[in-house]
Order: sequence, then structure tokens, then C-alpha cells
Amino acid sequence: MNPEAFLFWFLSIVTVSAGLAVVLLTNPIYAALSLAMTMVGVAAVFVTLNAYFLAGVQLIVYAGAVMVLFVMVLMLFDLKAEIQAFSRGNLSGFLKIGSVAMLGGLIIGAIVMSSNSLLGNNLPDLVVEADGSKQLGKLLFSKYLFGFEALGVLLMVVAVGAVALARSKGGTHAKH
Amino acid sequence: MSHQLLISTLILSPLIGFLINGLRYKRHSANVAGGVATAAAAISFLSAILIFMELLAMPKEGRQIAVNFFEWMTVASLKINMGFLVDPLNVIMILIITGVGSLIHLFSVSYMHHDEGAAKYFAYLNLFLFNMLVLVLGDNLLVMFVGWEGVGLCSYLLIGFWFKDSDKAAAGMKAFVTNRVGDAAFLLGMFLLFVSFGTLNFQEINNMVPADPTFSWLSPLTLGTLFLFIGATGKSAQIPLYVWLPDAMAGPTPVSALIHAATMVTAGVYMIIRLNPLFLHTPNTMLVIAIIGGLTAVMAASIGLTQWDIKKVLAYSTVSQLGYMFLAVGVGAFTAGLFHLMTHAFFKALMFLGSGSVIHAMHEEQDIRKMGGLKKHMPITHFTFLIGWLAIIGMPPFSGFFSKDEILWLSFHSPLGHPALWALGAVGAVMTAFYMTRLMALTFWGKSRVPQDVHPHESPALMTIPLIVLAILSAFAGWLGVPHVIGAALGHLPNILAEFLSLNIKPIPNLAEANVTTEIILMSVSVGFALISAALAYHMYVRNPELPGKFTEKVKGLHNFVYNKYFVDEAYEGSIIQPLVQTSKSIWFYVDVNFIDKATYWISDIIKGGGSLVRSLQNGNLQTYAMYVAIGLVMTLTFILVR
Amino acid sequence: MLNTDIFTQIGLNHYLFLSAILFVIGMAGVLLRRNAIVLLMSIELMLNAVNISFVAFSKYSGKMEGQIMVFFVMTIAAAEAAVGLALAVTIFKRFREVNIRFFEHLKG
Amino acid sequence: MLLSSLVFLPILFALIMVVWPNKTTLRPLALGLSLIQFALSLTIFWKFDPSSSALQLVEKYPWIERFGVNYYLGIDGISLWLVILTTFLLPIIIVGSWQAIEDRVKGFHAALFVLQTAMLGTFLAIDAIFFYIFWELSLVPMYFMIGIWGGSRRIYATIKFFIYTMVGSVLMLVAIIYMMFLTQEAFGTMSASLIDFYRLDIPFIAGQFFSLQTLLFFAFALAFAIKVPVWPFHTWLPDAHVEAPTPGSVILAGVMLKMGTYGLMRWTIPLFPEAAEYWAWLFLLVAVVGIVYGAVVAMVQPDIKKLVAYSSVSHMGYIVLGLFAFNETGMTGGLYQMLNHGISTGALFLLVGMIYERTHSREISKYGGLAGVLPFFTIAFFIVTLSSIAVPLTNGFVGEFLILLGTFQANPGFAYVAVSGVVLGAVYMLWMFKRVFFGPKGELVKDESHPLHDLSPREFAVLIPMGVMIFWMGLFPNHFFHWSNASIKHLVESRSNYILTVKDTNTKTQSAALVEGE
Repeated sequence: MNPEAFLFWFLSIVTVSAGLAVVLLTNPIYAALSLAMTMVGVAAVFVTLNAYFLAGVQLIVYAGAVMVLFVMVLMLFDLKAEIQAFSRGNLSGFLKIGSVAMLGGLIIGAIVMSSNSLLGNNLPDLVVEADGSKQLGKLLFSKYLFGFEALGVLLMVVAVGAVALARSKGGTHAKH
Repeated sequence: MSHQLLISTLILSPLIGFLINGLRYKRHSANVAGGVATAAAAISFLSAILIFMELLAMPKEGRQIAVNFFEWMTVASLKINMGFLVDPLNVIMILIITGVGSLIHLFSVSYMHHDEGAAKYFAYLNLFLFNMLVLVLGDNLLVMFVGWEGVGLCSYLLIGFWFKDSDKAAAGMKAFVTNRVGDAAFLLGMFLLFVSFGTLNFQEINNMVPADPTFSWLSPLTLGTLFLFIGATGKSAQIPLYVWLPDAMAGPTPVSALIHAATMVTAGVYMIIRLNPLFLHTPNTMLVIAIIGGLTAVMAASIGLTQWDIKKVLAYSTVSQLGYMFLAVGVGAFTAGLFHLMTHAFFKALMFLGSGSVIHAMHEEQDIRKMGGLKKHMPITHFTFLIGWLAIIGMPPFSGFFSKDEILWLSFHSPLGHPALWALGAVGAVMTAFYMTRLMALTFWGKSRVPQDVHPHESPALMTIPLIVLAILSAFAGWLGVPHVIGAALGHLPNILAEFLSLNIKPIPNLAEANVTTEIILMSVSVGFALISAALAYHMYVRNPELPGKFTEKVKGLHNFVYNKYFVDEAYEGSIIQPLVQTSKSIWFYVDVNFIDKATYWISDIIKGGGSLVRSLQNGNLQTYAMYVAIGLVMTLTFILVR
Repeated sequence: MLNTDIFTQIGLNHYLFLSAILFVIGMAGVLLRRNAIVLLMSIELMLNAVNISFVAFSKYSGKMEGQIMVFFVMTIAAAEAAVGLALAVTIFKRFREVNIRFFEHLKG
Repeated sequence: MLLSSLVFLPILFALIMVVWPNKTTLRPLALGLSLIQFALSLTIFWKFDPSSSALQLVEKYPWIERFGVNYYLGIDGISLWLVILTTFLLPIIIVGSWQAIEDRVKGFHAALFVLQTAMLGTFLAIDAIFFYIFWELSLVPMYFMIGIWGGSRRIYATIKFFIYTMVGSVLMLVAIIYMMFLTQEAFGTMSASLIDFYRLDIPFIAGQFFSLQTLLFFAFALAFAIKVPVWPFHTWLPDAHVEAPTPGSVILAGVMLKMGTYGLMRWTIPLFPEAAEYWAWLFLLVAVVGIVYGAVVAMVQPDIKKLVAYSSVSHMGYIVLGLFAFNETGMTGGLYQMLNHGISTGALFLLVGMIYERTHSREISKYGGLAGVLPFFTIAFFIVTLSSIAVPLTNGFVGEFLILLGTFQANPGFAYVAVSGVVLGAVYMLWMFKRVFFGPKGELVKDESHPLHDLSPREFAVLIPMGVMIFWMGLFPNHFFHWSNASIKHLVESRSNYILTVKDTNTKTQSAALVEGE
């Protein structure tokens, strides 16, 4: 087993089990912490894929900002472990789990079936240069400039909207 | 005067009378209304006489007046003219109709004097005359049908004239509906004839009839004539559709005289005579007609033996006499049929009017058990009634004798006849003699059984004059159609009627030379038996009034059966009317409401059920929706992969 | 002999498998959890799973567009989390409840 | 421009109704406008050439050119009388509803005028889509008329009425669209014109239900059969009639049912001649069943209006019978019976409405002896009854006779059964007449506190035109046949290959000018 393989297996086990924990743990705080763990794992996976810039962003945005937001909200709500964390209903529960499992199986099946046609067999080992961040930056500010700007506007709107929502009493259900 | 104008006057003057009386129907003066109506009828009668003279003035072969007012219906090959044709056959009819009609109008003026609906009554009566004239004069089957239904309608209105009595209204309805059954068959007969000949014009049909008779039951012409005959049984009250006529006596008595004795009910006979070449072409139908006629004659007469209502007796008598007419036309003796139609119109109108006079005198009492001995109170009525009685029982030399004898003889002698038919006719004649004598005896003769508070009196002149005129006609009209054998015996008296009608009526085919001896024997037998039976009736009801009671006591079952008119009404009620109403109700309830309508509910229920099923999917739960997305993804992916 | 290549030769498919598994786990969370906030977290999980795919494709096809897309996805995810949480806050403020079963006003 | 103004003037009138400020002058105004409309429709006779079977007074303007949909109006002998019937009935209905409708008078008259547009459009439209729009439009005012001014179960009745007719017409829409595609295949350009539809040669396979012509035939026929209504689809009719206000009933029975039979005559039979011929037995059968069924069910109805409604089922059966006899006699009778039924059943509903206004009951058993109390009313009712049971010299007889004769010529078996309707018709009408008008006075008639009044002058004004028409049509049917004969003859004779030519409005004058020039 070479280091690469080891790293991959290790990271995937960590990420998947943290992901499972997000879904399975009944206490929202633990779930949030597990999510943070998953984020970190994903960031590490990005590193193995040579996407250093993205790995950094992932850590800063997700594991940093978003997770803090989640945890803050949770703390604001002061939630305990839930007695009924999972939705009820035998039939619908079965259907949900079944459909999710089917979906997973199908996606994996699809990947296996199409692996030959995806990128051809002789995959280049490492194509992306180490200084991928530079390429990314160039691309982002030239070809995808409009998308970038649009995202900026979106974030602006979201910021305003979130504030407005949080400030309003009773939100959309307010009775005037 | 032009023919068009003459015929218009003839037909339209009763219509105008109807309109005048109809528009002022709220005025209750019977005299004015009756005056107008009678004048209208009289004008009509005058024009009928003028037309008759006009015809006589014509050369014998060309005796006909055709008038076409306008084209009524023209569709494809169907071309119906509002056309009228006068020829020797129907000129006799219009004379009877307008003549007897005028007399009855006159009679009614007095009879309906106290009725508040007099104007309405006279309006209806005039309308009836109009329709009857249209029926008789129409030059094609459809115009005849106009009158045919029209007279039925007037009959309906007049039978139900006193509509406040539910039974009388019901009798009117019964008459109309029974007639409608006949009319439906008449329509079918018309269709068959139209399909066969391509025309409904009488002359064209009669000219187109194939020379050789058809013996198939299913040939269109046999079926057509049979259907026409069923139509005739409705209008002319023959088995099986005769049931309405006795009930029709609910109407005012002059109406019974005019419509239900003299004119309307003979329309069926007239129609068959009108189409005589066609009927001769279908001997099967002729046989049916003769049998039905003979049976009706006997059956109605037998019911007449037992009835207590003066008008009911006369009604059954009418049915029976109509049976004779059908017997006559059934054996091909069309002239005799028309002859009897004419004499019957006179003496039966006379007797009905006489009974009207009696009823008037008795203050609306119709039960002959409460009469008797009226002879001395009402001499004129009695005398005229007596003549009617002599005529109907076939006493020579009164009119009924000639016509009835002619029928009986031809039913025996004609190649289409049969001794059995003669026997039916003879039995009917014997019964007629009995019940008519019984009627005379119970009404006019013997001891008075009149209740104390009723004081019968002779009717006013307005009522007796028509009686007298009709009595004269009843007495002497027979000489118009003297049978060959008697004519020969009395020195070559011609049969005026037969000669006059020869243009219209085909002679009976293959008629053998008459055997004088046989004819005289048969004549004597029927007259003799009739006399014996009349004498018997006189004996039973005048000499020994307790005898009939004893006799009926002995044959109680049979008497009941006959007295209740063989339970035909009940049988129709039970087998047709009630089942029809019950079936209709169950069809409405079970089929219409609970099946056809419910079936649409089932469809809407399915849709509604489907809707609520789908609605339950949309339960508002975000996660369920997400699950649908997942399931959708699964399905899409499966589809892509499997394909 | 067990072919161990599948364990040692890490390729595109491995990353895709990892992405698929994470995605499915996130989806299961969305479907099964009742806490609105955990729901949002599960959505983040799904987005991250997709991101892995993008980056993996980007690496193995040698194109930067995959990474650009990841960049966008992250931004959107952040925005979504912000709005979602803001909503959660307002709802909680009114109903004192974040149980998703409680909000079934879309019921037909 | 004549036909356009005829069709669309009522819309303008409806707008006038809506904005008219004065409530008291509303009814006279509506009456005046409807009379104008009637007079306008009579001017058709000046321009119409009865000797030609072609489509006349045609107006055609492109509308949706991409799909070949045109604004296309035209008239021929088949639609002529139905148009006149429609315009004739409207003033009568307005006068007839003078007192029956008390609330929302504006809306009511507006609805009447919109309905008028829809009905006239249906009869005059020559373009399938145009036709369909009018066909559906007619539902809307009727829906409101029953739903707003109707009786106690009016909502039920409206929904039933609406859904029933909708089901059929949606099938028809599908068929129309399909036929438009067929025209594209056949002629290269898409067209919704009826005249192009006639030119189509649609393959027909005998005995196979799922063949093109048969399916299209049934799609059209079902829509019309529900509207007529032919026997098993009739159950909406009694409910709609019973709940509808008097004017609604009159217009429903008088004109709207005719849209179905007109459709059969104008669309179904000539468009799908082979299928129509092949399946004629089915229609004859349901027609005959309808005649007998309607009559026997009418016989036992406790409610006068329901009785009249079921009698409509019976009468409409006659019309379908006549149309599917496929000969001139039957078709003429069918067309004539449409007019007769419009007049006589319309009049019956008016009369029932008049007595309902007086007593607020339609229960037969509560009446009796009316003849002694309301003589003029009785006479009017009796005359209409005569027309309804087809007594000669009234209009009903001519139609019924021609239908039965035509059926007999084509298919005697059905005529033998249908003739029983003649008897049953007399039974149910006269039985009802006897129970309502004759006999001892019933509880409603006796009631001293509510003395009944005989016909008012207004009611005479309503009934006299009807009575005149009854006798005019019975005595002089040729006056009416004269205008429709050519079209019906053409329809019958060239049915298997029906083509409707368009008569150029100018030809008449042009040829006249030519003659003069020579």
C-alpha cells in the first residue's frame, strides 16, 4: 500500500464516518461538530487532489464561517438531544431509506458502468499543476468574471435578506 | 258559383262559426251561440246541397269536383296538397254530416240552454263539423288524417265537456288515447301505401292497385290495409279498440248523437269504402274486417242486452251496428256498407236525440229502471223513437230493414262472405231486436217507475222538430237502396244508391247471379227471428216485468259476465295500463335515477377517489416531498441505466 | 489471489464513490432528520459530496472549470446556509420549534 | 357584414345592459334591442337565395394564419331557420321573464345577450375552431343563468350540466385538432375550415371501431349526442330544466338542444359519411329507445317541468331518428322538428313558468280543475299541448310525420317502434292535462286566499306569437321548406362526397349586371 492509497482510505473513512455521525447523532451540537469534522476531511481530500486553494477556502468558509454560524444558531436555540430525532412512519421511513439506498446503489452502479467512457482508460496521473491557484484566479477573473460578479451580488442580497428575515418578528408567519 | 268557393263555404263556414263562438265564449247566451253555430252548420248544409245538385248536373262519368287550395307539404317525392275532392261517395257523406249535423245543432240550442258553457259547446260542435268535412272531402290520406285526428280531438273535448267531473275528463282522455292507438296504425298504413305507391292520393292509389288480388299476409299492401283497418277500429269502435265508445257517453247527448253515432264513428267505414279497390286487392284483410265486424256486432249487441243506462244501450247498439258496416265492407258489399252507414246515421241520431229528449225530461236521469210509461208524457218523442226502433230492428219497410238485409244477404252470397258470417249477422240482428225492444219497453211502455219528484214533460219544439225530420228520414231513406229482389218484385224499382255510387265503388268480383229463393228465405228467417225476439222482449218487459229478474237470477254468472262488458276494460287496465304505469315508474326509479344517473356518479367517484389519493401524497411535509425527489431520481437513473 | 489493485491504485472512481456515499448520507439526513437545522447541515453535506466529484473530475481531466464550479457551489452553499438559518431563527422565534413536522402548511 | 353584425351585436347589447344606469327602463330597452336583432335576422331573407345549396353571405377573414384558423361565417338552408328561431325566441323570453326575474336584472339580460351571440355563432361559424369557441361560450351564460337565478338545487344542476357537456366537447376539440393535422397532410397547409374538412377523404374500415373515421365520428357524435341529449346521456336535462328559471328553460330547450342536432347535421353526418352510415343503426336505436323511454318516464313524473323535460328527451329522439334516416323526408322532418320543438316546448316552459309564478308549485297532484279558473291559460296550454302531441295542422305533426315517413322509407323496423311514441306522447301529455286542468279543484286552485288570475296582456303578448307560429308552421310548412330544401337535398344526395360550395356574395349582382348588359 502506497502512501497515496493510504491517505485516501484514511480520509475517506474519516469523512464518511463523520458524515454518518451528522445524520445519526441525535444531539444537534454533536451533529454540527461532526459536520465540521466532515468539512475538514473534505478539505483534506481536496489537498490529495491538488486543489490547495479550494482546500483552504473549504476550511475557511465551511469549517470556519458556516459552521460557526450553525453552532451559534444552535446555541441560540439551546437545543437538547431530541427524543424523536427521526421522522416517524414505518412505511415512509422504509421508503425513504429504501430510496436513498437505491439511489446510492444506482449512482455507484452508474459510475462503474460508465467508468470506461468517463475519461478513457489512460488517465493522466497528475495534470493539474501545483500552482493551480494561479490558473484558478486567472480563469475566475477572466472567463467567469460575470459569474463571479453575479455571485457577489447574490451574497449581498443574501446578507440583506438574512438580516431582514432575522429582524422581522415572526417572519413569514407574522400576523399584522 | 265556382266550385272553389262552394267547397270553401262548405268547409269553412263551421270553422268561422267555431271562431266566432270561440272568441266570445265567455258570454253565456246559449241562444246566440247556438244561433251562430246552427247558421254555420246550415250554410254548410246548403252548400252541400248545391254541390250535390252540381254533381247531378254533370255527366255520369265525370261526376267529380276537385279543388286544390294549396300545396301543404312538398318534400322530395312526397307531395301533399290541401286538396278536396267531391264525388258521389262523399257527397252522400257531406249531406249526412251537414244535414244531421244541422239538426243536431238545432236540437242542442234547446238542450244546452241552461249550460253555462254553451258557447264553448257550440264552438266545439262547429269545429267537429269542420274536421269531419275535411276528413270526408280530403283527396288524399293525409288530409283525411287531418280530419281523422281533428274529429278525435273534438270528440275528446266534447266527451270531457263537463270537465269538472274527473270521470268525464277521464273518458275523454280514454277516447283520445284509444283513438291514438288506431291513429298510429293509420300512420303506419299510410307509410306502407306511400312506399308501395309513391302517393297518398286516393284516386292515384285506386288507379294503381294491381288487378290481381294478393294472398300473401306479409305483402306491403296487405299489411298496409290491415294497419289502416286497425286505424278504423280505433275510430269506429271495433274490437279490440271499441272500449272508448261506451265511456264516451259522458258527453252531452247531442254530441253522442252527432259524433258517436251518426258521423265520426263511421269514418273508418268511409275510409275503407274510399279505398275499396285497394281493399278488394287484399282479400286477407277483407276476411279480417268481416270477422271483426261480425264479432263486434254480436258482442256489442250481447252487452247491450244487459245495460241499464239508456245511453249505454244505444252506445253498444252503435258499436254493434258499426260491426254490421264492417261486416258489409269486409265481404265487399261497399254500397251496402255505405247504405247502412246512412240509414244508421238517421235512425241512431234520431234515437240518441230521442234519448236526449228523455234525459232532458227526466232531469238528467239516464237509468231506464227509473223510467217507464213515458209514452203518455212525451208523445212526439215516443213516436219518433218508435220509428227509430222499427228501423233498427229491421222491420220492413223502414230504412234499417233494407240496409241490414242487404248486408246479411251479401255476407252470405258474396264470394268473400261465408254462411258463418251471415249467422253472426243474424244473431246480432236477433239480439238487436231484443235489446231495442227492451229499451222501448222500459222507457216508454209499461208502468211508470219515475220517481215522485220528477215530472217528465214533452220537450220544446226546437228539440222535437229535429226528431220529426230524422224520423221521416229513418222511415223512408231505405227506398234509396232497394235490394234487387224486392225491387224486382215491386216492379223494377232501381237501386238508386248503387247506381249513383257505381263510379266510386268497384263491384264485388266474381259475384254469382242472385238466387231469388235463397235470398227471400234468408230475409224471412232474419226478419222472422228478429220479430220473435222483439215479441219475446215485449212479453218479458211489458207483460211480465218480473220475468227478466227471474231469468237473470238463473244465469247469474253469465249475466254478470256480460253485464260487466266481459271485463274487457278491467283486462285492459290490468294487462296494459297498470303494467305500463308500473313499468314506467320502475324505469324512472331504477333505470333513470338509480342506474343511468348513478353511473355518472360512479365515474365522478372514481375521479374523486383518484384525486384524494393523489392529494394524500401532498401532505405538506417537506421530507416527503424530498422523498418524491429521491424516488424520481431513482426512477430516472434506472430508466437511463436499463436502457 | 486477491487482486489488490483496487485498494492500491487510487483513481477517479474512488473519489466518485466517496462522493456518492457522502451524497447519499446527506440525502438520508435530509429525508430522515426532523430538526430543521440538522436538515440544513445534511444539505451542506450533500453539497460537499458534489464538490468532491467536481474536484476529482477537474484533476483527472486536467481542466480548471471543475474547481471554478466548486468555488461557485461553496458560495451558494454559504448563502443558502445563511438564509436557511435566518429562516430557522425567525420560525423558532415565533413557534419555539424547529421540528420539520411542525410545518406542514403546504398540505393539499 | 350582415352575419357579423348578427352574431356580435348582442355582445354590444350585453355591454349596454351592463352600463345602463336606469333600472326601470332596462327591460324595455332589452326588448327593443332584441327586436332590432330579430328584424336584422329577417333581412337575411332578402339576400338569401333559396335555390342554391351553397354557403351564402360568407364572411372570411384570416385570424390565426399559422394554423389556418379563420374568422368564417356563412349561412345556408340548414342554419337559416335555426338562426331565425334563436332571434325569434329572444324577445319572447325577455317579455316572458318580465316578472320571473327580479334580482340582478342587468346581469340576467347581459347573460341572455351573450348567450345569443354564442348560439348564433354556433349556427353560423364555418371554421371549426371558431365554431368550437362559440360552442363552449354558450355554456358560460347558461351556467350563470341556472346557477344564479335557478331553483334550490341549482348548483348541483349547473355543475352536472356543465361537466356533461364539457366532457363531450373536449373530445370534439381533440377531433377538430386532429382533423386540422389531416388537412395539413392532405392539402399541404393547415386549415380549420369546415369546407376543407369536407374535402378530406378519411379512411374508413367497416367493423373496426379503432379506425380513424370511426373514432373521429364518435368524438364528434358524442359531443353532439350529449348536447341533444340522446338517450343514455340525458340525465342532465331534467335537472337543468327543473332548476333553471323559466327563461333559462326556454332557451335551453328552444335553442341550445338544437345545437346538438344541428351539429349532427352540419358536422358529423357529412364529415364522416361512411361511419355515419355504418353506425346509423346505433343512433336509430338510441333515438327510438329515447322516444319510448322519454315518453314512459315523462308519464310518471310528479313535477310538470320534469315531465316537459322528459318529453324533450322523447322529442329530441324523433329529431335524431329523422336525421339518421338519411333521406330527404327524414332530414327535412328532423330540421322541422327542431323548430317545432323550439316553439312548442319553449311555449310549454313559458306556460309552466306562468303557473309557477302564480302558485309557486309545479307538483301535478296539487293542481286540478284549473280549466274552470283560468280559461285563457287553459286554451293556450291546450294549443301548445296539441302541438306537442303532434295533432295535424299544428307544427308538431308535420315534423313527426315526415320523420316517421322518412324512417319508414329507410328502415321500417325502427319506424314501427317509434310510432308507439305517437300514442305515448298523447298519454303523458293528456294525462297531465287532465290532472292539472280537469277534475275537481286541487288544493292550490281552491285556495281562496290566493285567487289565481288569468293571463295578463303581457303573457298574451308572449303566447300569441308562439300560437301563430304553431299554426303557421302546421298549415304552411312549404313556406319553411322552401328555404331549406336545396341544402337538405344537396346534403342527402351528395352525402358520401359532400362538398359545400361558397356562394360569392357578389355573383348575384354580377350576373344580373351581365344580363342587363346584354
